[in-house]
Amino acid sequence: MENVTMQEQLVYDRPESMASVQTHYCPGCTHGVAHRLVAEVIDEMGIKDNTIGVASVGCSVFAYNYFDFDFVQAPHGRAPAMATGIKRVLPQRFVMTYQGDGDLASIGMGEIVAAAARGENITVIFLNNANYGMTGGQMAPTTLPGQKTSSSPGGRDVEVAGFPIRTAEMLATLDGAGYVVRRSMHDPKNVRMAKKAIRLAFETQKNGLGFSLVELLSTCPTNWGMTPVQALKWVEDAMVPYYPIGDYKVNPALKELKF
Amino acid sequence: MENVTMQEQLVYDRPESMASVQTHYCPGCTHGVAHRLVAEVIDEMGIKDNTIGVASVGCSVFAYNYFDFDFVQAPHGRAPAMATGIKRVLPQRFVMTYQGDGDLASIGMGEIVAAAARGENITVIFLNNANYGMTGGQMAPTTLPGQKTSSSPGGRDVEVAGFPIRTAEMLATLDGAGYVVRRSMHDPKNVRMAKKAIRLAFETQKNGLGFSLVELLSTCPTNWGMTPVQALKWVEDAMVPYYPIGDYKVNPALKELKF
Amino acid sequence: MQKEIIIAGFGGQGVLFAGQLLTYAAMDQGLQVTWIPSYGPEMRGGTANCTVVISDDEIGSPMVSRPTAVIAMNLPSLDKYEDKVKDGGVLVVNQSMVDREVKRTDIKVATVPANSIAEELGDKRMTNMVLLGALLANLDILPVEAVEKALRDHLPERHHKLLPMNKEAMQRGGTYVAAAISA
Amino acid sequence: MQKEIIIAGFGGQGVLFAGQLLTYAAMDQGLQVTWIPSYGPEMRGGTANCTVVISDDEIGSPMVSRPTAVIAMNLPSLDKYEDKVKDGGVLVVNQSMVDREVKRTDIKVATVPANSIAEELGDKRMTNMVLLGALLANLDILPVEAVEKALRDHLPERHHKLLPMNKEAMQRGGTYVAAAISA
Amino acid sequence: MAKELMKGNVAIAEAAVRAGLNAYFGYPITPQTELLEYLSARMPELGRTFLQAESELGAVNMVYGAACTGARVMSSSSSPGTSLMMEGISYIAGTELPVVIVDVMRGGPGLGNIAPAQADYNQIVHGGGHGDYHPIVLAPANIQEAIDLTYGAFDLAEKYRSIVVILADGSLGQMMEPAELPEMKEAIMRTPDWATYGSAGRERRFLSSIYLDPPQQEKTNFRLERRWQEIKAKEVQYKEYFLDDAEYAVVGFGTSGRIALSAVRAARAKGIKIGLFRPVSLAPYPEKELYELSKRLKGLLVVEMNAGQMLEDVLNITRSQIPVEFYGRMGGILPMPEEIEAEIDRMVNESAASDGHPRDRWLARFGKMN
Amino acid sequence: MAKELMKGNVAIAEAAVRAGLNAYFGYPITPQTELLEYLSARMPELGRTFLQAESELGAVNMVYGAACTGARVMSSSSSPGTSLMMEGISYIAGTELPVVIVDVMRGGPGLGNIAPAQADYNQIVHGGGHGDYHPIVLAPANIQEAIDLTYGAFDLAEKYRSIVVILADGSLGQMMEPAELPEMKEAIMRTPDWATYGSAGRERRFLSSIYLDPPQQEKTNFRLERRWQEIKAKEVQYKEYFLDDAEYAVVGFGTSGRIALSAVRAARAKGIKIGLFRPVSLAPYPEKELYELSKRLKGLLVVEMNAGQMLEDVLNITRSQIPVEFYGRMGGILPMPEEIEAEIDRMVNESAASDGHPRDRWLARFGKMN
Amino acid sequence: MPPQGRIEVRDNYCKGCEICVAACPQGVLALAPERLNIKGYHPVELIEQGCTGCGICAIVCPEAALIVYREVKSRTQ
Amino acid sequence: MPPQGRIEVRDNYCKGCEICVAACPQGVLALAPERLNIKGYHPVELIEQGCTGCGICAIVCPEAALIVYREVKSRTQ
Ligand SMILES: Cc1ncc(C[n+]2csc(CCOP(=O)(O)OP(=O)(O)O)c2C)c(N)n1
Ligand SMILES: Cc1ncc(C[n+]2csc(CCOP(=O)(O)OP(=O)(O)O)c2C)c(N)n1
Ligand code: SF4
Ligand code: SF4
Ligand code: SF4
Ligand code: SF4
Repeated sequence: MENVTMQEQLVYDRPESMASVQTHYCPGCTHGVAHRLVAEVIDEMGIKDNTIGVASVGCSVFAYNYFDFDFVQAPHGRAPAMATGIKRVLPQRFVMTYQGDGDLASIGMGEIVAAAARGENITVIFLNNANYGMTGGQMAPTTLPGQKTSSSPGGRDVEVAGFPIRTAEMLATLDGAGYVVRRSMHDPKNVRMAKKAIRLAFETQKNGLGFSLVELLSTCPTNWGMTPVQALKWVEDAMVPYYPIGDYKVNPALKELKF
Repeated sequence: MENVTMQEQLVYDRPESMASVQTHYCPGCTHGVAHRLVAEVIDEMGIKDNTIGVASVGCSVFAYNYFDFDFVQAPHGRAPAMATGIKRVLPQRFVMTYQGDGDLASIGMGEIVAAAARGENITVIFLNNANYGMTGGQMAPTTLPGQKTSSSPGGRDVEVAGFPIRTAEMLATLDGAGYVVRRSMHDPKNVRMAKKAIRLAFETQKNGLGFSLVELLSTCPTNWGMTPVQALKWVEDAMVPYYPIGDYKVNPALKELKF
Repeated sequence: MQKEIIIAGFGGQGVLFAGQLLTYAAMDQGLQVTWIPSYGPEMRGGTANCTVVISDDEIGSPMVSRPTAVIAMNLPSLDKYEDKVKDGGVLVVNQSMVDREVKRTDIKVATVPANSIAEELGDKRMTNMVLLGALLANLDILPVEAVEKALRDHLPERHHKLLPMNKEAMQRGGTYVAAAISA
Repeated sequence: MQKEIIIAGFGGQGVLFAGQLLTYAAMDQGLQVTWIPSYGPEMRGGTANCTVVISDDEIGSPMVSRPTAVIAMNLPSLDKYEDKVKDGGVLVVNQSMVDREVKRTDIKVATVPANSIAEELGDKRMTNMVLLGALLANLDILPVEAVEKALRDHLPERHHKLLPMNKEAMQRGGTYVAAAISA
Repeated sequence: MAKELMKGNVAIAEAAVRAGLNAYFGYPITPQTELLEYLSARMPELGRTFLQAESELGAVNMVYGAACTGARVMSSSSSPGTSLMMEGISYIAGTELPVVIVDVMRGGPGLGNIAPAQADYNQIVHGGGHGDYHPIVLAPANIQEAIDLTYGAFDLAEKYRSIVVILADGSLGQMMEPAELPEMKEAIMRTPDWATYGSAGRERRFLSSIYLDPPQQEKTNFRLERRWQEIKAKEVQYKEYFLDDAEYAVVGFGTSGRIALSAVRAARAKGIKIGLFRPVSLAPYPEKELYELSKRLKGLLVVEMNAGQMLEDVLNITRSQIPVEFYGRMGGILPMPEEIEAEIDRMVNESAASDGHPRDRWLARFGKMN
Repeated sequence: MAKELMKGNVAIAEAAVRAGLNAYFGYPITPQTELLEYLSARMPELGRTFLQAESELGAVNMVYGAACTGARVMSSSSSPGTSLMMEGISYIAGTELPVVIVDVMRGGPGLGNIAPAQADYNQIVHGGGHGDYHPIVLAPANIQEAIDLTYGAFDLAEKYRSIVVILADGSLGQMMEPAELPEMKEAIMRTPDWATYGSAGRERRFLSSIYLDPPQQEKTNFRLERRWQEIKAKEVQYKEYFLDDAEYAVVGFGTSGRIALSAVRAARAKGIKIGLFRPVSLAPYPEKELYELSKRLKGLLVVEMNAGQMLEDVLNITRSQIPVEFYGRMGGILPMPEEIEAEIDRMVNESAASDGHPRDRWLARFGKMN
Repeated sequence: MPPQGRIEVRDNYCKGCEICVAACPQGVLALAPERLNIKGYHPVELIEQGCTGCGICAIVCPEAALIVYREVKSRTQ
Repeated sequence: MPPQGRIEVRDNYCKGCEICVAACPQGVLALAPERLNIKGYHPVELIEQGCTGCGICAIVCPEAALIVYREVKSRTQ
């Protein structure tokens, strides 16, 4: 005889790969979402003991506190170089950098392009929040035209400060790039898509398919002067049109993968 | 009554903007061709007194000796930053950088991307000779797969050293780029096309249409271990297929220009 | 004459502004003055504080380990600074955010329910002014009028409508005069 | 005992190799030795030279301003080094590339039509060996056999067929023995 | 002119503007960022050039380029960013260009923290870049001095075709003090006979730091050394406090110097005959003045916010002829007046410094606890 | 083992390989390039890591990353490239990692030239990066020493979790001398208790140089200073020549030291009682030894290929108790033995050094001509 | 009948950013008006019946502060 | 009849690279076998009749060492 009872099932819990500490991020900052997604993917792939993260300089400088696996912390912009050093001597490990847009697309442009061109088998989680969060909201290479920041008080004037860089599109032109996509974290659907992309990025690395990067549109409610919920809306309304969500380079072998 | 006599007409002479000194380049090195073309364009536009060149570090480090206009010399890779400094305080002057592929696409990648993204109104003459000439022929970011150099003695192994960077294509993804093309100098037709491109690059600057760059496929007979004529052939046979000649970004306004 | 005042609390409690106000007032009185914050957006979260030094001579250190007076706007600030106040100095405590007694007996202590008073006045943001008023009443350094003038001179025009409320807040705080020290 | 030899000429004349050969030979004889070139591909064009110091004691400076002996393979090298040869030293001049007389009289001078001899031998590349032979004949430092042995030991196998010609080149050069100095 | 209450970073920025700053290039870094932020509004408002560079490498080379034209230029940063400028600084020195750079020092090494420190002394004063070169280094101790030194720095730089570094620390950058601002000058664009601004009406010129021929390079090196001799003879700046009858003195620069002043006053109040010697130009260092002073003292206490970098220079200058003691705080900690006072007491009361190095004694006293 | 004739750059590279070098990251620059070129063939042949970085910034940070894992790592460069490593070096020092860096110095400042020089002494020895830190600095004077020092550098680095710099100059990199190579070791990958190589079977770890809380940073600074004290006590290296009965001595390091040896021999041959003191470890400097030596001498001559950078340290150490003279060549010029001999003669024959600084006297003698 | 669910809030992680509040399709979340966590934030809480255990709040939460449960049929023999 | 042309070679600029030799459509250029310039290179020279003054040699020359002339009809009244 069959017995049907209602049983409570766990739908979601904090991933193991996140350390049991509070973050220092501002309330509602989607750095936290990105952290969580990375941790979930690492849990699912079971590679926590096998992963080395490289934190960069920016609000995520303390990322090493929040993940429960080995971490190092790189000089501003140089995370891809440090990651390269690690990956070259430990090719069997998973190596990830976690970088902001000032870090990656301004001071660290040389290193990220070189790593991508080399097809360096690392995974880059790239948070694009359209400003320099940690130092108080200055203009980043990703700041939108007209966007006011503490170093573009009149709004970014493209005649003077130039145009925002679409990093994913640019890096996708490099032959060494195995997986380069842009995702956003402004609503549940996009968060889910972001997680899948992070998974694919790590799968790219696992399968030795070259450089992988997920650009994540992120918020900075504090420096944007918005509530967290307003900030998510601004991502959707202002950032997504300029930074289209999409796959810019996907190694065909990835499409065959089962996991 | 009409009198028909034969009169000798000057078809070609050394451009005025070239200084009357011998270059230190190896025999047959197309650095010399690029110099000549730049000088011709500057003569034709009549902007010699109005131009400031920025030499880089590489075989062309002494470019300042060969051009008859003001010049400065930049640290390795930083010519675009120096050019930016000059252009910002003297916006009415023409500012040109002259850079090799090691200089521009390796150590100087950060600066060139930033300058292009800013739409910096400068002209970049970018010599791609698939190696580091001055230091004795090491691998450059542009070295072709399998190509032997003094630092890739077994031939460039893309698994280890990664893939060559197609710089023009990459920079063309940036909104600040007004004119980004690739040309070659391996035969008369291509030299002529190269010159036109250099002219258009300076016209881009003249008309304030943003960043302009001409990538020029160039030879390094010395380090390639070829005669100058063999080297030209190698450009045609090996380099052009990997680095297609073409226009990667042309501001539409340029098409309207009459000169 | 040299007096050093530390104002400490959570970020957002108006700690830095209260210190600047004091600084302006002292400067306008022709005194030497320095103001120095615990700084940096790189230091997200946690507490904020600033040190104001007022003197009639060239000021040496802009920071001190033993201040003449402290305004502690919350418990962590009280914990941190209670022991540091100079003997015979002044400690102003925001009773609304502190649930313990002050232990020191060798200093003047003014315990002010500043949040409650500010809320009574109708604007939570007045908390710092209430405490500043209490400080001025207990430390012989500047007349309240000097601070009021500084407010007028340095508060952006668009906030001038708040001047009366600020003034009242200081007055209310000024009623919390501590008894002279026993010891 | 310490001898310093500078070999100088155009790039491509085998200047550096001749110096290395001397170095190997001295080393194999158990002597102390240093070889130092004027270096760097960043120095395109112009002249090349190297300095070899041979000694039976720890060598101090690997470069000298007044060498014991100089091989000048072309005119600029003669111009540069003639005056520097130590009193009583040796100067070997490649007559084929030099159209002037040597002025010094206080040194031993061997003037060798080295290019011509090499061409006679059938290989222009032998010029440096001819001059090296002349040096050895005029400077009491190493037996010719030591250099021949060094050639055998350090010339890549695939060039060993050239050994006899090298030997002959040195011998031919060795016939240019300068008279003892008058002064 | 009335005094204004100004934050150090802003005061330096505005002083540069008033000195005729034509162009500023910089990159954000705490605790210097307000300088950049202020200029991001102020320079465009005056029709002058402000550009946030892609990095400190970019910034220093933009300044390098702009300086070639004869324009008055400046950049600023803090310790890690300053390290990134070292190659560029060496090039600028080798090209003999006038450039002003502000370094608002923070705790290090590495990423360290953003609190005030003075541990870039060696890097800035003794050449953190390759090759022999000598920037002029000025260390303000208060906002007025920061303004005055910045204002004068450009003339100094241009007079000697030299780099001038304003070496401040995070607390000076962040603190507010009333100060007077100097007169406003138009943006300055000079046409000295070496500058490259387009060759109309004259022979073309070039500017570079390459001298492939060693004798040419040595000639340049000697020229730089001779110029430095001249600068040493003419441009020394320092401040003295209570030194007339002093038997002891504290030596400190910038913020640690001004903090020491409090300690010196306290010690004086106790009857100790002590004064303060505060070098303002760290390069050229007031060597003669300190040496002469040392000859009439019984002891010196060097106070720094580092592990004793200037200390070595003081020892060298005073030639071990009098006892020297050292007190340093590191890692972003300001020394408190009371701590310095305690060190003064020790120096005065304990018998003359025993053998060994003052740093060793300091470490023996404080290094163990940590 | 038989001696081989080897170029300095190659000898250093092979010595590192034999010391168990696991990974090399570098960027071409004359006069160091052969080191990189040699390893580009040698390392892959042994199945080890060679990577040409995108720049010196890339190289130093690759080395930084690789060192975090416990691997034996090295980078190399020459002066301008070394300047670009300053930020990374400060980070590596702040993270307390063992890393070996080779600097084959050339003429500067700026682009300068590629000829041999010693003008990075201050940059390397006194901290060209920001913050307080102390690399161990070893200066070989011949190929055998270059091999031995490089071979030992890794153990030293690992023992103290410290940077070790092999400070050579262009002529040492380019010259050939016979030398013996040490025993070959396998590529070394350690798992010390601080390394981050994946956390399997243990608690996770992190490595960083950030200490946002000043007291934590100060604690680290004190730890670094204490370690440095230990290194100073234990790791001093120097060479003495003819000093037993000497009345005078020359002090020189690396190539200028070995050149001075020729001059000292020549002077001895004339009957002058002179010797040579050649520091091999520039940091820690043989302070005690030089001081003790100086006490029994009538005069010292410092010879360098720069404008007197080590000179200041020598003056500081000898405490102006004996006359010191200086002779320097710059810009890529090697001092010739005869020139040094002439300076020795002057020191011995002319009356003791007059007042003023040895550098001033040197400039007075030579600076004018140039 | 929609599935039944519930959430647990790890109070000390929550920063009261209200992103989950805005995202909850059932509108059953709000910040606890009185309660403060150790960081001084009002943590979120379930204010009404109706949680379906869809997990959307957890998906958007930047602090991984939420645990989500859902009732499912379980068959035993 | 093809146009008549001629070239002048600035000997001291020429490095004897032979690029012009290879490029000349008429095949009328070659290095001077005996002559050396001050840099030690054999400079190029016209070895035959037939130069049309097309200028192609000048277009490819890396040293700007060539001057090219062509005869044209000139009409005067
Ligand atoms: C060499 C150097 N330059 C500048 C800084 C200062 N700095 C710290 S974080 C930061 C910007 C970070 O912005 P971003 O990468 O966009 O990350 P976010 O904080 O926005 O997440 C800067 C400029 C530094 N630490 N080091
Ligand atoms: C910071 C720095 N690193 C390295 C060098 C050495 N260096 C000089 S030229 C050069 C490469 C130049 O190659 P490329 O830019 O391709 O120009 P080419 O010589 O091929 O024309 C290098 C690495 C240097 N001068 N400075
Ligand atoms: S400053 Fe911006 S990016 Fe940084 S934690 Fe706060 S919200 Fe996030
Ligand atoms: S080395 Fe190559 S790039 Fe340099 S001048 Fe010679 S041929 Fe040209
Ligand atoms: S999203 Fe997370 S941090 Fe924000 S209110 Fe909800 S539970 Fe709290
Ligand atoms: S192309 Fe120019 S350099 Fe080459 S051979 Fe002809 S004329 Fe001479």
